[in-house]
Amino acid sequence: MNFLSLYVLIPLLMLGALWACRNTRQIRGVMAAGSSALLILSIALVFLYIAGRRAGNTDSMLFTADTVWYAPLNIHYSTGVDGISVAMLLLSSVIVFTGTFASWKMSYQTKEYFLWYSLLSMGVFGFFISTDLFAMFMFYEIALIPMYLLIGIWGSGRKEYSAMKLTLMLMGGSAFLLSGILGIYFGSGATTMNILEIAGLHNIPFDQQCIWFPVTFIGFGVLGALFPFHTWSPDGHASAPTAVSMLHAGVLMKLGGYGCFRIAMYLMPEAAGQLSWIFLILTGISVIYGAFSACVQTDLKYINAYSSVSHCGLVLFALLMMNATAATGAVLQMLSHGLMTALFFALIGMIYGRTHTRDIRELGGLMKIMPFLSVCYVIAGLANLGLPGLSGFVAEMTIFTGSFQHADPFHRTLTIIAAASIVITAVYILRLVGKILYGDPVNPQHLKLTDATWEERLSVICLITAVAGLGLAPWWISRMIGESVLPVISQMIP
Amino acid sequence: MDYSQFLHIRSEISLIAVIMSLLLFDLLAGARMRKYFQPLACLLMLLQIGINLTPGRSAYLFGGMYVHTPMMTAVKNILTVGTLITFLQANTWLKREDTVFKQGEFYVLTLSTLLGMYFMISAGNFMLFFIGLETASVPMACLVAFDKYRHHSAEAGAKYILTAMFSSGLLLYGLSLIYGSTGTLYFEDLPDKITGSPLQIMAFAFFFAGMAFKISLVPFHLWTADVYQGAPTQVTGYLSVVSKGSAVFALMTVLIKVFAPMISQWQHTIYWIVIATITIANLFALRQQNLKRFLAFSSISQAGYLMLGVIGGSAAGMTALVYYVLVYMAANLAAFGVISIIEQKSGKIETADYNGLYRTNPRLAFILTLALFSLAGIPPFAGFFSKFFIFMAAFQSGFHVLVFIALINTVISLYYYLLIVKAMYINPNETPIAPFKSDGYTLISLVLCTGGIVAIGIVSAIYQSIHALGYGL
Amino acid sequence: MKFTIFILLLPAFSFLLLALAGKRMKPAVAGGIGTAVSGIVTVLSCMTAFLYFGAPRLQDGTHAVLIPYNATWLPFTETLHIDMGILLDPISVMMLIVISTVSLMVHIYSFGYMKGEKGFQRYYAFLSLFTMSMLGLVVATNIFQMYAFWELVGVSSYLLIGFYYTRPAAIAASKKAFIVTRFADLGFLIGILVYGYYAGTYSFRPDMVALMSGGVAMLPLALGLMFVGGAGKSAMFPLHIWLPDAMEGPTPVSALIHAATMVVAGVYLVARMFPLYIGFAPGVLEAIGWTGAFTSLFAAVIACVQTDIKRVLAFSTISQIGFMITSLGVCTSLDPQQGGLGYMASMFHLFTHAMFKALLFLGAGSIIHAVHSNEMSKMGGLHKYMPVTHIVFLIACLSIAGIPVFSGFFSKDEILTACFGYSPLMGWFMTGVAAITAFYMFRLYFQIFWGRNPRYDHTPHESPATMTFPLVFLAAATCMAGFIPFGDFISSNGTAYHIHIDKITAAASIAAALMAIGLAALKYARTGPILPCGDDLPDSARGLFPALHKAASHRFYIDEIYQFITHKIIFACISRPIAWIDRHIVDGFFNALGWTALITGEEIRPMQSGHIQQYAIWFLGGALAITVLLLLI
Amino acid sequence: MNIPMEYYLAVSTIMMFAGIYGFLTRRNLLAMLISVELMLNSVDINFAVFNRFLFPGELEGFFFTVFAIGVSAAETAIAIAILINIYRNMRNIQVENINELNG
Repeated sequence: MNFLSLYVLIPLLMLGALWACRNTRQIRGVMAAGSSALLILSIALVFLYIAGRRAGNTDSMLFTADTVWYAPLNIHYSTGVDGISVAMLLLSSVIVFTGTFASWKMSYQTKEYFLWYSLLSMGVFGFFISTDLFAMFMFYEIALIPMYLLIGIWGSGRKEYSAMKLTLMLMGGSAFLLSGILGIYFGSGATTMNILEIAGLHNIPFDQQCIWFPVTFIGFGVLGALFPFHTWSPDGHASAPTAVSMLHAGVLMKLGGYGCFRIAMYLMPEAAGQLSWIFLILTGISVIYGAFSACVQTDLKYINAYSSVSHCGLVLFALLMMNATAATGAVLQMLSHGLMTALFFALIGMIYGRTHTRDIRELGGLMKIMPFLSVCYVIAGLANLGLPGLSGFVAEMTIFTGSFQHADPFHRTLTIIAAASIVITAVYILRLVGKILYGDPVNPQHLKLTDATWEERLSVICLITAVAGLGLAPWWISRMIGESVLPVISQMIP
Repeated sequence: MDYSQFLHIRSEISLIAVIMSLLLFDLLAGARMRKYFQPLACLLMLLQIGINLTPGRSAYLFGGMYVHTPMMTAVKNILTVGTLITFLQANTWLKREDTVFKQGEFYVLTLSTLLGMYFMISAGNFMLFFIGLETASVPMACLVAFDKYRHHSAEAGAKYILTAMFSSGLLLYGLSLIYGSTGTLYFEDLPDKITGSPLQIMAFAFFFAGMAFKISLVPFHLWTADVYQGAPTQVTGYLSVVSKGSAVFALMTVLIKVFAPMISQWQHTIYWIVIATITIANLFALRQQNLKRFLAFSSISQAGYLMLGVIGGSAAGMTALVYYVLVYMAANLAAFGVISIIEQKSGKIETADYNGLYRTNPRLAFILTLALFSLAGIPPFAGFFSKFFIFMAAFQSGFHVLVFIALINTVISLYYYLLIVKAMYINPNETPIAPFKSDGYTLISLVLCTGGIVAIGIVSAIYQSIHALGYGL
Repeated sequence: MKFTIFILLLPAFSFLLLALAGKRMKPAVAGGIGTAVSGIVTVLSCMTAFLYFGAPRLQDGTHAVLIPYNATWLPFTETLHIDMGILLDPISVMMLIVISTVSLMVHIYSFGYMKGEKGFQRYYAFLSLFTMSMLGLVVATNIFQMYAFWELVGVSSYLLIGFYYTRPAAIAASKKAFIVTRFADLGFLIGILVYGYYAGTYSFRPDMVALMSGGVAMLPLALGLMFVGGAGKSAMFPLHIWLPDAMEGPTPVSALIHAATMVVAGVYLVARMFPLYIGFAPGVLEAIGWTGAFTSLFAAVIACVQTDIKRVLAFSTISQIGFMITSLGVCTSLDPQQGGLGYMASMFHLFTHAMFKALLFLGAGSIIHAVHSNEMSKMGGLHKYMPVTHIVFLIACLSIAGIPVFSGFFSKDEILTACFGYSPLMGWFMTGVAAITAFYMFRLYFQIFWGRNPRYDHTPHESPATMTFPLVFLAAATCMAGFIPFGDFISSNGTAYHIHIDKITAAASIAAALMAIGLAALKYARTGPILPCGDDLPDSARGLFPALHKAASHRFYIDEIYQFITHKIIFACISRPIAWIDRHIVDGFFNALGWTALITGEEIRPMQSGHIQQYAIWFLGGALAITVLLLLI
Repeated sequence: MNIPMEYYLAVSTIMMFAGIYGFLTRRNLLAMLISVELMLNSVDINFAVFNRFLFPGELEGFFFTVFAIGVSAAETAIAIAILINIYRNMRNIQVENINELNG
């Protein structure tokens, strides 16, 4: 165990402290302190990591530590980070931090809400720091189940249905995933569960890979909104409370992409090469299909959820292109999509909290009523459609450039189709912005509403800063990720 | 004769001593002393656990009639802990007017079944095995029919005893065929003579059916739900955990020891039975309103998962199986503990009655949630680990598709477990169950179970100590 | 040349400052900061031009290409990366002058025009953003940097068109502008990707080694796709539809973005890639030329029948950009003496057009400011009320009509010469379009300043000095720009080229223009009886070609076609079905799985009948089934 | 006279299946109990016969029979106790009446 375990310990401490809390003020104090601590830890980690690389450390993972857990089954609690996980940890802590402030005013069963919230974040962090198949899977599932209660209790709309559907579909995915993990473990000779060691062994027979790769990929793909397993996402996001949507779309869906890359593709590169075309078609469909679906939705959250389907499809799409540039783009896209979709959901939550409707037909002229939120919404929209200077551009361009390095017509066509999504994205984003922000207020009741409060501003500004920071100065993070995808990519290119 | 052999059966002897002392206490204690019945029983159980924990070594006793291995002692100990927890939970129920005068019978009958299980597990001969099995099941019928003024209890008792007799008739018939084709009933000698002839196949099928009845595998499970529903809740808990666990372990030892030459046959059988059990039980559980009935189907599907540990016939499978039984015991007894205390205090047992429970009785609701999550296999609770390990064991033996089907079924099971969670946390209710205080014994049992649910998985020492016991045949 | 970085940084800084301060800053302060920054940028640009062109030429007679800054911004692969930097060559320096000057004028002008508007600070913030992006676009050192700023100008255009965000027309127009150009940019992006792959770099000079290994055949495709992006920004047919609608923005914005600077980005793009077009894709270049020619005619015809003065100007812009594009397209070699003249002519026209078209728009703004309407029918006889505006507007009209002395004559003459050099057909065609240009411009001029004199609600009056100063400045520029020895600075191969007027071409075009002006005067200059406001003008063209007139006033139904494609096909036939399929088939499948389980669970409950004997039958059946199973295997 | 083993086995098999048949068809719980007893007794016969004819030197089968008889007696005792209880609760012991627990 090393300092990376703080990522699990801090949420654990938060759980304990929340348990002891007596009133809302204490709860808020604990959450603010805990999430800030996580954010500071992540920022420190970024610096430590970069310093470690500067110092010439060329291991594929830094800060590795290993504690034997279940010796007979080769299950260890082993941790380590590379550029990708550092980026994901940063993303997660930013979103946990902002999500805390976005749900600052939570009044119904506050303590329970934050308990589950902290448990969820523990799962997320644990997943990203782990390098052991079992531990990863465990943290993955820890992150899934609080979702049921968070949506079911604190959600809105058809919350029970959505929560159940989301949980069951994701658990269905994890059924695939578990099979895949077992397949990998036994396929590689059942000597270790450590990803790095399995990758080092590189001994899973090809015919077994051809079974376990699709299984694992679908397992993670369900969470990564792979067509046609994405249908939990619109309902789930629509019903979830603000911070949960943020965390779910912002971080949890990234678990899917990260897992596909780190487990499915890293450990079974030959099968990935052989079978990528199937999933490329599916993800290609996701990209376009999500974007088109978003065009005609009338619920703000549904629009964003379909947009997430499209963008997360792009993540998997890029990963399957299997070259360093596209993979870097995929990670950047995870980062970028995580931040901007969290921003979106935060804003939608804040608007919904005031107007009590998310139907775009009942909204209008919000720019006049709540200028701060509206401007931020426009910024989020622009980030979503890939405006240079914001994060979306960086990620998408890296993906398209990377994808275009394949010269065959199949990959080319798919790349062009995927690139077409940026136009459709523009269509639905502008439709939305034009409809709800511009124009005159449609509902006179809305004129009384107020603009954002300080904690909402804090949360939103924090996210915008991250989106713009990534968009304006992408080189360092792109390099950091680019170095880290190489070990994985080099496995795939014989 | 070497009398030191009796030292190796000290578990059974001490258990008999416990039974005898409780009988005597029941007989002799005055009215004022009777209120100490429960503490006494629990203390004696603790003593029994202590005796079980004394280190021993593997031994073949009494000419191979009785086998003793550390693994078996561990299993017995797990069952004993389960019994202790059941005793703790029985407090409120046994204080009831119609049961208070016969609480001695409850302890003695329960311990008699436990004794039967001890023998069944340690049997080295089909005769001892059969006697253990019957000792375990005959008093169980009395326990099921314990609430004799309650119509449902009597009906459940009748169903249990009649189907049990029917199944033991068939099991015995199978045993007689085995005896006829081999000429011996000693486990040691049997494998050499088992050839897989049609007669032996038929014998195996009948024997297996009889055991499957105890474990309640589909299609031999039909009594389960009715009996679980009708029996007093404590007995149901005991039946679903201790009785089932012992039967699975005993079946595994017999399959490995006796039917080793027929391994492909019984793997085939279990393969289909597991699929049928998990799927059908899950489908049934989906629509249950009565919580005891619901838990009955849940326990049937859990039995299917238990069989995943058996199917490989490997050391990993056995370790995973014992571990699974332990974890399952903690979770299921926690669930039954909550349900029984609520039933005793409010008389409500339907899912709909649990709506809004979290508002009135948050602690109980929380414990039940943990228990259900553990049963569903959600980390970080122990159920996740036990499920993972048992899947791993089955997977290792090459049953990939079976594991996958079982995994898909966990999704269905998650659905119905979540229905209960949903009822407690989400569903609105005008008249939720009123807040109440639980008695101290129940609280202790629930704390024990909750501790188990949380700790058994994360603390790897427990699994490793079971693993260290080895194959344990 | 290190100071050039401030040309980009200052507007960026000003944008951030104004955007973050928002309403906390007084409008005057915000405007002051924006204008001051713009002024500094203009000074810096002029300094850059002075230093750049003042520096001695290289031995081959060209100006050195300077790259004072270049740093990798986003690495992709070893060879492919987006750099951010500053590239100075003749055309980028020229563009710096154009953009900063017009921008400064618009900044000053807006003080008067936007006075008292809500969101004054926001307006200046957006102007700064636009200025920064446009400057970044022209100094881009590589095609991807260009694309990035290209997108940014698109967004600032979107924001400025939608400045009056409560007006539905403005919202729709901004959306349309963004989406249409975005669609075109998709072509640009794919073009860039193709280019990057085969040329092995995103810089403007392809890696010849990489290119020769199989990429030459793909380069025309890449360049053609890039032109699609250019066509979108520069409103070439059929992607022109957004530009007329974009006039919903404030008029100074139209002057800056939709007349002088952003819309010529497509021209600039082709000019930037010109060596590649000539070297590898002459066929594409020809197609570009014809596209430009057709667009210029098409837009000119529509301009003749529009009644909104800004729309007339918008179509006139499209038509003039068509001239520039044509001029580039007719080039056949890099040598300005032999078929490369069009390059210089195009840039020259870009320069002069920026001045006079900005002038026209600002003048129109001044008129609208006075009359409070865009409709020509509500104007007339304004020469009495607005003398300054009248004079400068006339200058601009003469310039665009190609009357000598004014700058438009010189540049247009070069274009026509280049067209004649390409083919007589193209030459006469463009001369005809030039004549139509003169006609509709003077139709506009006469209807506004002469003609009938409608009853005004309040007497129009001349605009304040903040507005007239830019007008006068630009008018002066329009008068003098033609005498700049443009060819000395810019030519297709970089060497000095001395402009000489081709007398026959000039005579023909002047004659045609004069005839057209005469016709317009005949038709529209009559001082008739004063009619009540709102009456449609009698338009004799309608009598001559009723079908053509109707089609032209409906802009040849292109908008309707787009409307049909977007709403009827994309929304109704793709998006809605997909959304339906998602909810009912894909999602329905998973729901059906759940329902099947639930229904099966309900249906099999009779199996659990409660009858012991039935249980026993199952039991026996199970045992027998196992026996049979085991016996069979 | 030596009766061959098959004769005994035939009897025991017939008893077994008669017991099963009775269990499945009788409507009275007591009759069902008797049928089960038939099944158990057929097993006893089996054990004794196998021991006597196939493995004459040993006593395992006989012992098993003895124990089985004891066990079945215990079972019957319990069963009858429960049936009496049923009778007390429902006033009859028809098998159709004990199906309240179902589904």
